Amino acid sequence: MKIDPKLDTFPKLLMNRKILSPDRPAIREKDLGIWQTWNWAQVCDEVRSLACGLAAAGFKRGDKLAIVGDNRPRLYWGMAAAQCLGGIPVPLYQDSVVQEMEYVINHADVRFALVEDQEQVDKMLELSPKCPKLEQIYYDDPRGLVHYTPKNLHNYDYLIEDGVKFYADNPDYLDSEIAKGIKSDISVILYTSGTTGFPKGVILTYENILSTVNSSIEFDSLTEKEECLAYLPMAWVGDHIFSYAQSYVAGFCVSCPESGETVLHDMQEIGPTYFFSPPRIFENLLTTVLVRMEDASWIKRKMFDYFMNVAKRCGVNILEGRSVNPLDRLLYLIGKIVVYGPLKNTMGFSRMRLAYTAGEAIGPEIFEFFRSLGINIKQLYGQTEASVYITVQTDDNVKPDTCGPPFPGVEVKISDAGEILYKSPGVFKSYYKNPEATLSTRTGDGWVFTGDAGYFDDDGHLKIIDRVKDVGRLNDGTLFAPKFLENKLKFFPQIREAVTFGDGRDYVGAFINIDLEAVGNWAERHNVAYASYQELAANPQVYEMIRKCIEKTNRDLSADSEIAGSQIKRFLILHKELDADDGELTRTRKVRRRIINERFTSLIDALYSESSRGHIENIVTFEDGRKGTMIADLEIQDIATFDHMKLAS
Amino acid sequence: MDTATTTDVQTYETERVREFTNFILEVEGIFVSFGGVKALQDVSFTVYEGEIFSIIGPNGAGKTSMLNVISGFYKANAGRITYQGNDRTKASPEQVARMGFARTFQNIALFKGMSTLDNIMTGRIVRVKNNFLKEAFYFPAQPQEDAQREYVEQIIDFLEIQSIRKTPVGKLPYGLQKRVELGRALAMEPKILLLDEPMAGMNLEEKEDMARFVLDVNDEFGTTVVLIEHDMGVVMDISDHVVVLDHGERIAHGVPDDVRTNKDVIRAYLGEH
Amino acid sequence: MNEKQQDASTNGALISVNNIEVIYDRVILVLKGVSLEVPEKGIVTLLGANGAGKTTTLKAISNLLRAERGEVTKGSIIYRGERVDAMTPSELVVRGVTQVMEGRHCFEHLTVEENLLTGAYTRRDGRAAIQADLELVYEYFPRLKERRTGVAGYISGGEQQMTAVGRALMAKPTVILLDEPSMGLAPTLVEEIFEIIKKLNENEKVTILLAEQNTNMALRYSQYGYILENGRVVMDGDSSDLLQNEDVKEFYLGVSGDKRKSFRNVKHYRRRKRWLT
Amino acid sequence: MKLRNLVLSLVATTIAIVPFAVTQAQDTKEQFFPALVYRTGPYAAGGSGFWGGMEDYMALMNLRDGGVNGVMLKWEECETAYNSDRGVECYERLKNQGERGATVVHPLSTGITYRLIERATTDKIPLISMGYGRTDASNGKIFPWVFPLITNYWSQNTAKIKYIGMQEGGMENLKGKKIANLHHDSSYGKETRPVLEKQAEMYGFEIRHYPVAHPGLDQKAAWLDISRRYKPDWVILRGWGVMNPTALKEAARTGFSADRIVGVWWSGAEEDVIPAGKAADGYVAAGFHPSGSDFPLIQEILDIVHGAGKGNISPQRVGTIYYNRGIVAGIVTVEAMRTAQAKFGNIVLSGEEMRWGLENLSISAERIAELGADGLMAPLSISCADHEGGGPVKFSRWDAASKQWVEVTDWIPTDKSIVNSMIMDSSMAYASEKGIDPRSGMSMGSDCG
Amino acid sequence: MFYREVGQYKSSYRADQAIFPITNDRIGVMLILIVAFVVPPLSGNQYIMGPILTQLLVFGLAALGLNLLTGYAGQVSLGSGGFMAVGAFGCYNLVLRLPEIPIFIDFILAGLMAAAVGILFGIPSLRIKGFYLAVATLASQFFLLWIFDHVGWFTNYDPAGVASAPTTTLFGSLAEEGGVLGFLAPINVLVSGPNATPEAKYILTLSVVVVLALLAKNLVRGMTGRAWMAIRDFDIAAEIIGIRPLRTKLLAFAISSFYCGVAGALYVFTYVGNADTEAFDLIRSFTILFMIIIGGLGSIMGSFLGAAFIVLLPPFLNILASHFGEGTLSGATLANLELIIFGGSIVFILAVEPQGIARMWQIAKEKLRQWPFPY
Repeated sequence: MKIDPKLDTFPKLLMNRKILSPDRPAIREKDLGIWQTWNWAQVCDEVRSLACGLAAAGFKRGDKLAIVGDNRPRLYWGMAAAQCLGGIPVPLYQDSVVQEMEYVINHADVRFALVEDQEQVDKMLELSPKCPKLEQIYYDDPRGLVHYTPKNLHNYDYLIEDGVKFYADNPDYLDSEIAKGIKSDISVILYTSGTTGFPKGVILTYENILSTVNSSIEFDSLTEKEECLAYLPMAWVGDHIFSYAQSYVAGFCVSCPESGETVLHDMQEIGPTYFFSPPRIFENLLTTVLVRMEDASWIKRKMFDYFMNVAKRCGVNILEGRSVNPLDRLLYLIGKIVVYGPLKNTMGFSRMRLAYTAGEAIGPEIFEFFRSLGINIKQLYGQTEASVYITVQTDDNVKPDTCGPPFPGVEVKISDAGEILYKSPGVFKSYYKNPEATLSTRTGDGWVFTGDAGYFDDDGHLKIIDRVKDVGRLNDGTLFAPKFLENKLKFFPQIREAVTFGDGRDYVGAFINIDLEAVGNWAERHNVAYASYQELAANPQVYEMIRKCIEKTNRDLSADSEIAGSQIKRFLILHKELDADDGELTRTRKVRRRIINERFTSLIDALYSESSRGHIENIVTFEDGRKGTMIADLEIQDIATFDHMKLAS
Repeated sequence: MDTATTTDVQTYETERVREFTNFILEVEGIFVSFGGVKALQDVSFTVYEGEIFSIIGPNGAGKTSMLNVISGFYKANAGRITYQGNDRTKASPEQVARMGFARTFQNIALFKGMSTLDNIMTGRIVRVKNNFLKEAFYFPAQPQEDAQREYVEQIIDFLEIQSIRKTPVGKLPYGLQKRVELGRALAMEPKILLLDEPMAGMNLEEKEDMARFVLDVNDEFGTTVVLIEHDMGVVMDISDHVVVLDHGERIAHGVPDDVRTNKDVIRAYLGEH
Repeated sequence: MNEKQQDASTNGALISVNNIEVIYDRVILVLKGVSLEVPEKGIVTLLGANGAGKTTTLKAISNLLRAERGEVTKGSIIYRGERVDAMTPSELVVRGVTQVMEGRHCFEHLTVEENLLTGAYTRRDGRAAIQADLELVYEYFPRLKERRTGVAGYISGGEQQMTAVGRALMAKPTVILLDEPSMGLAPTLVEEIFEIIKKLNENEKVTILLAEQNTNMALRYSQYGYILENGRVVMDGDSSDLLQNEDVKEFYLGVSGDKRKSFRNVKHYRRRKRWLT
Repeated sequence: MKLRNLVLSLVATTIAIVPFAVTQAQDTKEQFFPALVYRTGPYAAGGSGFWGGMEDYMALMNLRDGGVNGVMLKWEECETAYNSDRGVECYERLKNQGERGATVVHPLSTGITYRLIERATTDKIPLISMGYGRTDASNGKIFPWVFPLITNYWSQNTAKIKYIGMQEGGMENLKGKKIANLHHDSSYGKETRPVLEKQAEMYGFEIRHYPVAHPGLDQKAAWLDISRRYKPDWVILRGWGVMNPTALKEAARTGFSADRIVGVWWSGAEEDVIPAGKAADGYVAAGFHPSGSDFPLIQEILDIVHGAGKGNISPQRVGTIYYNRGIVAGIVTVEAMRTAQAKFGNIVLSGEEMRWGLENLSISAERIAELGADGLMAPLSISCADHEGGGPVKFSRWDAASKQWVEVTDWIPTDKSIVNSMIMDSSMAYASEKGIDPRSGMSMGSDCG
Repeated sequence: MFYREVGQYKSSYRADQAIFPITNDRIGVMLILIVAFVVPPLSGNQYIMGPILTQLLVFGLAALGLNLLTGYAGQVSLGSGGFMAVGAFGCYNLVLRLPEIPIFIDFILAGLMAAAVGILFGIPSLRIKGFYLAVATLASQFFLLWIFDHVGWFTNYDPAGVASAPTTTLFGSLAEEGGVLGFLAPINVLVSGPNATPEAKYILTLSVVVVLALLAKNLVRGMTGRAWMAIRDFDIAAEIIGIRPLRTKLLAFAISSFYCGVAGALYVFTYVGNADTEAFDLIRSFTILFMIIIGGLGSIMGSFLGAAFIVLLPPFLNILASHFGEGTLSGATLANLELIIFGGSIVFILAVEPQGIARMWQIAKEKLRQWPFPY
């Protein structure tokens, strides 16, 4: 698809959509029981009114509009409206606590906020005394807000009303403002959650985003016929690119689910053709499939196992168009009718043309499972700072353990320390109000440090090992890549989260979080009584099960001389689930090692002592924000390790 | 699990300003008896338009009988009921419904064979102009049906029961059934909502939810709510006025704070509790 | 708490429910592995929200599930060391397990006394013994004696509840499974009923398994409690401990710190704490 | 009960249900007869008895003679349960079976006969309603495919009045007499009301009708009225199935003498009287054939068919009224077949050819004797205009002690003079309502004009 | 298993409330309809078209009528046979006396007559319920049949009380050659009487039944149906939300009787060709009640499934027996065996699924949708 170079901002693209494909659906939202749909013409008008409303309220070029809430059409329109006026949308994670929001709103000099509902309004009202620059708060859903009196709090409809009036009085104002926009303008500021310190505001210009988006549309031949589900946080660059930028450029329709709990069901209804997700969604889906199959009748289970084997044997080859013997092809066809098709149907994957997984490494088994079903799922390596795309797998050459070759227009190199660097038109302008960070991340000639360690394999595919700073060495000098080990462990459905230790130590130790759904289901089937996560985690049989998983990992590790030395010697199962609310994980569920090191010191020490038990006391946060103390006494077990030679013999 | 609460999330709290001017319902000197048993004796009270009004009293005090008289099920032996200034003492339940009264029952009176959606849709029957011939040919009736559906969806959204929209109500847990019944009543766009123990058999969390819904109905639709409830906490928190019955007689009538301290009430109802 | 549970299985509880799973209509999973113990002559209470599985648990024990298209698909229920899964409700009544259903369920066209006598239907020990027990019931429920000739459909809710409990007593039960005795009753009456339950337990040595919404009452009158959520036991402990537990206070007693929360100030988006997931 | 058998039969069923055009390759010539039997339901005795006789007779032909002139007889049963809808279903199921389709159909139920008249006419399959069915169908000009053979309800009724007249000492003595017509309240039961009324006018007796609702168990009120208030001289019992013994018992209870009750031939089987016990003693019923197994023909059947273990009914029931009615039906059917064969050759006959056989059927006394059925039936002659043949009626009295029917009259001829004009009126009314032109010419050289 | 529902999202209430919201179902039903309209006539098999399919359709329609009343509105009736008779004799007289009217309008008029009678006999439903109402409707059954038996006018004074369908054409006599509507003559096919082809009769019946079934579905999914179900499930609650009990019940009686009436007319005109009151006796009423109990109360499809069970299973067993049992068992034993199996399967169905075959089908469908998962 050729994009008109004059359309160099989203507002211009949007206005052009009204001419290009006014009647095609632009956005949908499951609301009041059906998929409410707006076509491009309606979206255009809505954004126009909204922008005029903002203008009437005094929103000026360069002003920031905070966007907080679940994926809602009106919030997306808010972004476009701000951009129309030369303003900058600043989407925030909707589940952030007040303190986190307060930081961003102050740091980004936000004057206006468009939020979803009472919950977010409450947060805004709570932080507003400490954020003097925040002037106006608008909300989408008036539920529960009847008696709210603050003068600067208004309904979205109020904004539109003002906008309509403003437009009648100043019919040319908006068009001229849109025309003023140029490609080097700031398009959006996205705050990265960051594993340490305060979040950083990544400034992306229209040029950054549009250049990568244009390449990506060409790369994957995206058309206006794609169906896409917007369910990831709006503050995340992935959602911004896939649900906003690409949609505006390619003209495809984005669907917003009813609520977080209904995503899977909504996905089944919509049947996206284009899908983006971090690996855990795929992991969860696979776990659900396996768990539910366990409860199926004997015949169905046998059939499932048989055809999954067939798929394992030939599914990927069929997907990638390689030659497959006719019998297998026939069996696969039958399997498609009785197993793969129905499975894809229940997962909502039937129409999937292209799926991406990124953010973390995905388990090869999980990856292969979906590919063998005939779903074209690919891996991508990207960053907010790069407007996502760094390396992407191509359709015909997909390897489960790499991230593919560099994306068109992106240069990638590996530093001497093993760190990955890249350079591309999508590279961010700077961190907002943080020149030091900008300097330390991007070199003068445009190379950006990713902080990830990796290397290119013989085919030129990038392989990520871990964060550069997290790759360490055991005392005997063996390479220790904690994330690599943890991912290997997390590929077992029973293990939800794992944290490994080893840098500067004699051997590798691990904390394990069991997967409550998978292990709970197992417990029910084996008549193991448990009343809580804690109790289940402490069960000796569960310990035995996890020990076997780790043993298997060790056996795998022993096959590779490079890492054979980093086999796991001791482990314990944590009494609580690691939680973003407690700061142990990031919002995207990455382990925060520093916090864990601080918080579980006593347990780590126990791992590296002779003791068979470890004691812990710590504070936890509940979902409603309250805190409590947890005390636990946990068992620590040793695991067998394997010699590199022994396996080879 | 050993946990301790340390802090609470601060939330924005609002003060509701309540001013009432018009009576919507006036109950005067109602007597009801069943074969010699006197259920209600000379009960009078008035309900303001837009308020939350509670009827409380011990079991057997005549609360439900009172509600049945208001909703037209029982005919009062004597007395008068005035609605918006008009005498409607003799109206039948169905007429009362069409006037703008909706009620829920203590023991849930849902249509068990129908889905949540259909149950709430039945509440729209009073508001529909379709006849069966139009419906049989579907298309003539369809715009109406869509409009009704949209209205009902707002209620479903309001009561947060989207996920059970198509579930047969017989399969729902008790708390949700109560919510669906409230939904059906709301679908009638009532002026007065009569709730017979909406929180009976609920735990605290569910009571909080239900209280929230009652408050929201009152706030957002301006519906007058007449409530029978046992939980004094709920009644005192959310009511604007309270009438207390005992053995079919009115023993107190007023704002919650006055009623709470009324000697008769304490003796008859609250006991030492 | 896990130790406590393991102990209970060895000390010969009267009823022990082991990890049962209940599916309704062949598709809806209601109980997802519930285990509990009821010691002889004890009062044990099941707490939890509506739909948590309290009633289902009681019905699983009394085997009334089948009537509602439910079945126990996993786990076992042991009463006096004997598996009762395959018995009919009436066989269980003969063995001393009687359930008082939620919502009272009196025969509304019969008088109070007739209602009570239906409870003795399975007994074979003669008219005199039954008459004696009838007097006993009246002793506990003097209100019923006053109303003995009243038709059950026209007595008050509290009296109906008493009739239902009295009827259960007429079967000379070892265990009464009591479902929501406080439902729809005024506070004084609730207190009265619980007092009677306590007396029954003390004087007649009747074991009681109680399902209640009224957490405060239930914990005050019972010795041990289980909290169910979403078809699982999420917490259990001695009732006195549970009463002091901060979470129970917060979520079941409505007391936060020392202050009672006002119903007016509950936010509708309020997210709830869940013990599981 | 082997699984394989079950599977095979399921397959066979499927084949049978779907395309009926599929016919088996046949080596032998087989004439096909649908058997619309009823072995269940309240009238099972009639259905099983009749078909027992008919099938035994056909079996005798096959076993003794190797078929009729070399054409084997083949039949297939279809259970109607005396239900009209199922009768239609059976008819449709079986009508195209066999090499040239169904030969003739004996519905053995007035209801089913009515349902089938138009269908058989369209399908060109003769419908034999021997002693039942639609009376005015005796007019072969209007009902070319329906054959109420031997004697129809109205004819029978005239014989009955004649019998009563005989008992009263002459028809002139009927004047002023009172007759009650106790009938099944159905189209079957109501059939004779017009003729009775006409005869009442003619002979000056009084007639009163007493309809009895199906199934006829409740006759108390009717009999009280008959015995206590109306006090008729005679009662005509036009019952069916369980109504018959009930009537006799009620009569006895109210003190009405059984020998003043004259039954029609659907009220005159052993099954109708035995349950009434002594109450039935002396009761007289009409018949177009007697009971008994002493006839040489029946002895031969017992010998050859039952002797070979191929009987279609328990031997105890051989010789009962219904059984013998089946034998007579067999004789008439086979003789018609022979008649047709004489014209068309010894081939498997089509329905049309069979009709020619029926319309030219003539069974003389000699032929009857030759068949070993002397006394079992009266001589019979059918024409294309007269599909009845006007056969005479015989009356028998039930002897409760010996449990036997005793013939009390010889063949009493029916009163064609009354019946014929009525048939003509009724059938012409039907023809005009339906827009049927009376047959004016006959195919295959018949004399109907 | 065959369900692929992904991507079938609804963006309007109309789509969401469609009769068959799932595309697969829609395609399936379309296919069934096409097959039903095309295959039997092409096969030319009279047996399949007549006693099998037409009978099924006629009784399915009657069962549907009763199901509207009993299954949806909760009013038990034993008068369906009587209402069928009203339709049958009403239509017979219309055709006989006013041959100008097109036959399908006769069907409607006959249905309206039945509806009027239905309203009359529905009046007691305001005060009585359940078994008592069943008994009251029983009276209508007896009364109506008595009238048709004893008032000769209804059967045009036929001596045996048999109403025999005259030869009729689709558009009536006015559409014959030279008539006012003569232009319709080429398509004015014979639809009843001896010379009407089985194909014409079958297709007419099928069309009438399909249209009426569709209308019934529309009714029950609209406010009318909801009002009925409300009355059925909880009459007091229904009244409290403003439903007028008498009006709602009488409407149910009227529409139910309308359907039964049309079924009765079809019985005479396109199925058997003639009828007397025996065809609509009490046993018929009971049979129709059995159909909806076995098929499933409150289900349009259940009415037809139940009719299929009651109407088709006996002949199927009979055919099975005649192939299987030939030569091994006596005819009487086989006949009784059929009855035993028939009765046994009724008990079996009701024991396995008291809510009838329709519910079984629904569960099976749900399983297929969840496939390969158990839930």
